[in-house]
Amino acid sequence: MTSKTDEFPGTPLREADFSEGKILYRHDEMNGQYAWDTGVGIGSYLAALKTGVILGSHCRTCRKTVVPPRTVCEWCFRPMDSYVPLLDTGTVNTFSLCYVTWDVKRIKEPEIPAVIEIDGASPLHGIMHKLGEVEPDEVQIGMRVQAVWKPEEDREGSITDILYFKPIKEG
Amino acid sequence: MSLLERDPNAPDAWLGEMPITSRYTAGVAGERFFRAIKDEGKILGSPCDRCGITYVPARQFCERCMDELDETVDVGTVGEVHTFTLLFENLDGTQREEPEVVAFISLGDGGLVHKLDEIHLDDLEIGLLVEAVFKPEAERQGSILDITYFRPVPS
Amino acid sequence: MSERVAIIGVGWAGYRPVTPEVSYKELTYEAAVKAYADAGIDPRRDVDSFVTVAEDFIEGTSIFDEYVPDQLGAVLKPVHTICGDGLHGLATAHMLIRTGQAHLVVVEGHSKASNILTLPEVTAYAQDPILNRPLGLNTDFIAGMEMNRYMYETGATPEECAAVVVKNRRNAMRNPLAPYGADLTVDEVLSGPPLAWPLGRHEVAKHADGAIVMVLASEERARSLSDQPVWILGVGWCNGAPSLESREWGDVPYIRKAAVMAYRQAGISQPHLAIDVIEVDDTYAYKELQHLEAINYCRAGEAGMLTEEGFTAPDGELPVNVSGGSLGMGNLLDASGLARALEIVLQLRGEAGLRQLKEAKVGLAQSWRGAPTTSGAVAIMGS
Amino acid sequence: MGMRKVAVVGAGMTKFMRRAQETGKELSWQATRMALESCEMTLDDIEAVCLGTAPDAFDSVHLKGEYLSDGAGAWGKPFMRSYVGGGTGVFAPIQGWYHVASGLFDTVLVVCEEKMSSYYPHAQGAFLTIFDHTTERPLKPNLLWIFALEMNRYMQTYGISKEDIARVAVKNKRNAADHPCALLGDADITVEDVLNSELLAWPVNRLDVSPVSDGAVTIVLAAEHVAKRITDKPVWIQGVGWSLDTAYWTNRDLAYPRYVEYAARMAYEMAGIKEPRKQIHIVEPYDPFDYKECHHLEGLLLADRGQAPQLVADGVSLRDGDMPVCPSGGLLGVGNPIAAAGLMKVAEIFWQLRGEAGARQVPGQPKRGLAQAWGDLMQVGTVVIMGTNP
Repeated sequence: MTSKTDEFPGTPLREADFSEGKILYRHDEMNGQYAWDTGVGIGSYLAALKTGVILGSHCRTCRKTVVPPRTVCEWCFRPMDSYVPLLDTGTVNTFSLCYVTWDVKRIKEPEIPAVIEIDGASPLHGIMHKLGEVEPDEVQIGMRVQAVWKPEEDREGSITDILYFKPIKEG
Repeated sequence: MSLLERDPNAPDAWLGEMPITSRYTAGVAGERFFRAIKDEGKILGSPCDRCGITYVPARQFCERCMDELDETVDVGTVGEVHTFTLLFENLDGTQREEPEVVAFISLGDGGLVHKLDEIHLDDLEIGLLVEAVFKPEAERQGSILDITYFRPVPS
Repeated sequence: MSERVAIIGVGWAGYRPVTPEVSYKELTYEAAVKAYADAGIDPRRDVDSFVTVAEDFIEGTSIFDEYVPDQLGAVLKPVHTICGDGLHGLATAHMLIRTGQAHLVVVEGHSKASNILTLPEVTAYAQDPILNRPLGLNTDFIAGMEMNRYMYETGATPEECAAVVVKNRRNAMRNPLAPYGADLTVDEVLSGPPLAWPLGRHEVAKHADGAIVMVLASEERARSLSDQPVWILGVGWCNGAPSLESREWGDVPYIRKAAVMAYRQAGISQPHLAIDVIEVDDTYAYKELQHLEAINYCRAGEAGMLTEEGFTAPDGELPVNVSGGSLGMGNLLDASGLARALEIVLQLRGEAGLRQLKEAKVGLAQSWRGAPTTSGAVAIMGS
Repeated sequence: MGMRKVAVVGAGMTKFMRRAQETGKELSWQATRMALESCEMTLDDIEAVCLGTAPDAFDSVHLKGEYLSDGAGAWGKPFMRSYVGGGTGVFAPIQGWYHVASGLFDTVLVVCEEKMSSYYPHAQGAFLTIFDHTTERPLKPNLLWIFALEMNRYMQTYGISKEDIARVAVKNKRNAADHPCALLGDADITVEDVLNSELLAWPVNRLDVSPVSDGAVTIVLAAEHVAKRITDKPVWIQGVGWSLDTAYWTNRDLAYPRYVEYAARMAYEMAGIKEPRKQIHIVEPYDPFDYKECHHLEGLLLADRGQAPQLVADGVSLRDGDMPVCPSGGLLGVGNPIAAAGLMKVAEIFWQLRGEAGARQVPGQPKRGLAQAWGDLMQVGTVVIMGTNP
């Protein structure tokens, strides 16, 4: 069918068609504000972060410790048995050096997002966070890192109570 | 359902937003429709010959048979109030003291949703003839707001 | 191919104006656990497919689909979202089972309406961005204009619409699931503040939080798992014109077509004789009347009169919204259709407690996706 | 018993554009009208409509399925929108399949649309809100992060180089030079061009990524007894599969897309396929990023783990190779209006199996093809297998 068709529909525009007023358009913006109930698992996670603890939960059936904590194990669908305070150290599972903002504007010093497997959780169980106090070209998968916390009085029960993870200096 | 308990210090809610910022083209048919309002003070419709319907506002396709509608017709600027409401509520849900009068004004086989003004509420009824009041030509931007409102046709 | 499909398990959590002690995941989990226990199944082992009804801007999350599987026991299973009402979800499960490729399918819908701080502004973003949104109108204007035209065309009165509120909120007092039970009079409803005249503020269902999960099964599986399967006899759904400019303002032809589709499957030609209990959408009071007429419960313009005469009351000839409807139970957003269907299931199983009807063998549930949509569905169920 | 057989009988699509003048409704209508004309059907012949479209944020309309419904041909018809994030474009035909296979409908339109340019200033903004609102969004993650994190993990696990992966982008953009709807076709692009393009989020460079686009695609499905009246070359849906992994994406290994494997196994079983590498002749895996094509070929069991990049190097996945991969030009070349891009892959298999793909036609009269999409937080796989035999 495509072999029989010469002209496909669609009218591509240039950005200049907007700026030069060649076409009609309008802007709008949604006021979408939310207050998501934190509930049992995530509410407790946030409360623990405020005290400088990364909280996980344990499923006895699957013998797994996961983070963030949830009330049900997604694998066996049994209720989780207990909370487990985890360490604030871990291992870089993967990372990126990001040189652009979300709207693709360039930044000089890269942000370094990473998945960090948290010590005390089951293997491959981590959280997303950022790395700091490290040269971009020194970051490696498998690197050992530790959380850098906000001062206690500034913490508000948020994942940003951890500023970033920094490398653990060996020896 | 849970064996785990909620930390008594847990925050109730996490606050956040959906930052939706948008830019919409008027579209192929919208371009024709709004240019006619802007440049000529005309309201255009699109007849579908197959279905015997004249859509207002002008559109690119017939929703009933999917035929392309490339002709437009001027349907005038006077229509009939098909239905209306007195809206006592603002966009954010708060109560208004004085209502906005909003109507669907029949034009061709379609029509426009717009506000009514220069009207006594006692005169307001379904079937009332109203006419479009346009902004001065120099201020029009090719928008539905180039029509300021509809008002009763002077008798 | 399995011709017949049954609901063999139901579970719910809520419904309350607020549910601050649980997250949406935990709320859904509670409903899911109850539904699986009711059906006697293990979701990890037994369920072939999962369907959720949800919308991104309601959740405050883009691609909300991501967050569905864990609390349903659906990880690494076929899961998909329908951006529709709960009855669309039910219809989807029905189709999946009829293909013969799935035998047990779970449908989930939930509302955390209390978590949306700016719901009217989010809803306004469903209006046409070029033609309608620039006017800056609260979306309830559409309901006001519909109600006005509906009354003009059918002769229905404001008192008849208010009688729906009185009935449904009174019904809700006999329903422990319903948060908005009240003993009101028609005068009290009509003397409330105006919203979008002729629509008054007391004629609009308030929102509620809640979650509903249902387990559907093929005939073979239903017979082996359940003592009292509730069979889906017919299901229909339909859309009308989405544009405000080309729709009908006084009528809901899409509900009419959805009902015709469902009746055809169920082999029902005279609904008022064949059906014992009805739950229709009553997001706005006039909608109950309009919807009853569209499903051919009665002729156009008669539903209000029948309501005033008690025909639709729990002790009337054909009870409507015995549960309290959305006016009594709360508007659960896209889970509302599942709430209507849940009441039918409970009535057909004889588990509706104080509000149990005597002869409930066939029931009908109907939904509408709310303003500004022209989207609705009908499901007919039998014991 | 015996399942009802379902065929694709028509297809149509718009150009894929960086920014289209058409509204989303108009794009949907254009693709739909073209699909109906391609099989000489009218809207009256259609019994139900299925719509696929990704986040409402893109078109910037709440309940956008309802908004788009008239353009999709749903006036007065049973209509539903299905949604599995980026996997939607290959899920919508699955939705169409179960509509017909259920016996409720004989003819169904499947329409996929995306108008990403409506999210302004940049469509990537829509992705800010895909992360968990409480535990992740406060870190202000952008979309590139999650791809870069996955790509890095994939490369590290199997010792794959950026050059290995860049060849995929080159292949697809070259293939796209033959696609009349393509946004980024380039017959002369080289591996060096990809490697030297702007570094966005290591290891992702600009030319590793598919472009934000506007567009729509429609296909027409029919039950067996109807399909044979409509066309003498129906293309049959032989198998479908889909699977959704946990939302806790940082609690699993990103090196391998097991959800794609689960979806593929479901589809292979339904299609009676025991040896996919021999029995699948053309593949259109989802390629929003070049490494994703490799990732998905492995999940589809069409390459050993970590070995997919070798398929390009060896020429196997070129258009004239033993197993052409993305002969359309894929998302990297044709463009990525999310849901429409997925359905474009299904349309491509349809055209290829009918021998109607023009300059893109793969040699040797292929008999069976597979289209796959991926979505969510590295989480969902959707698979459709189509063939010239029922």
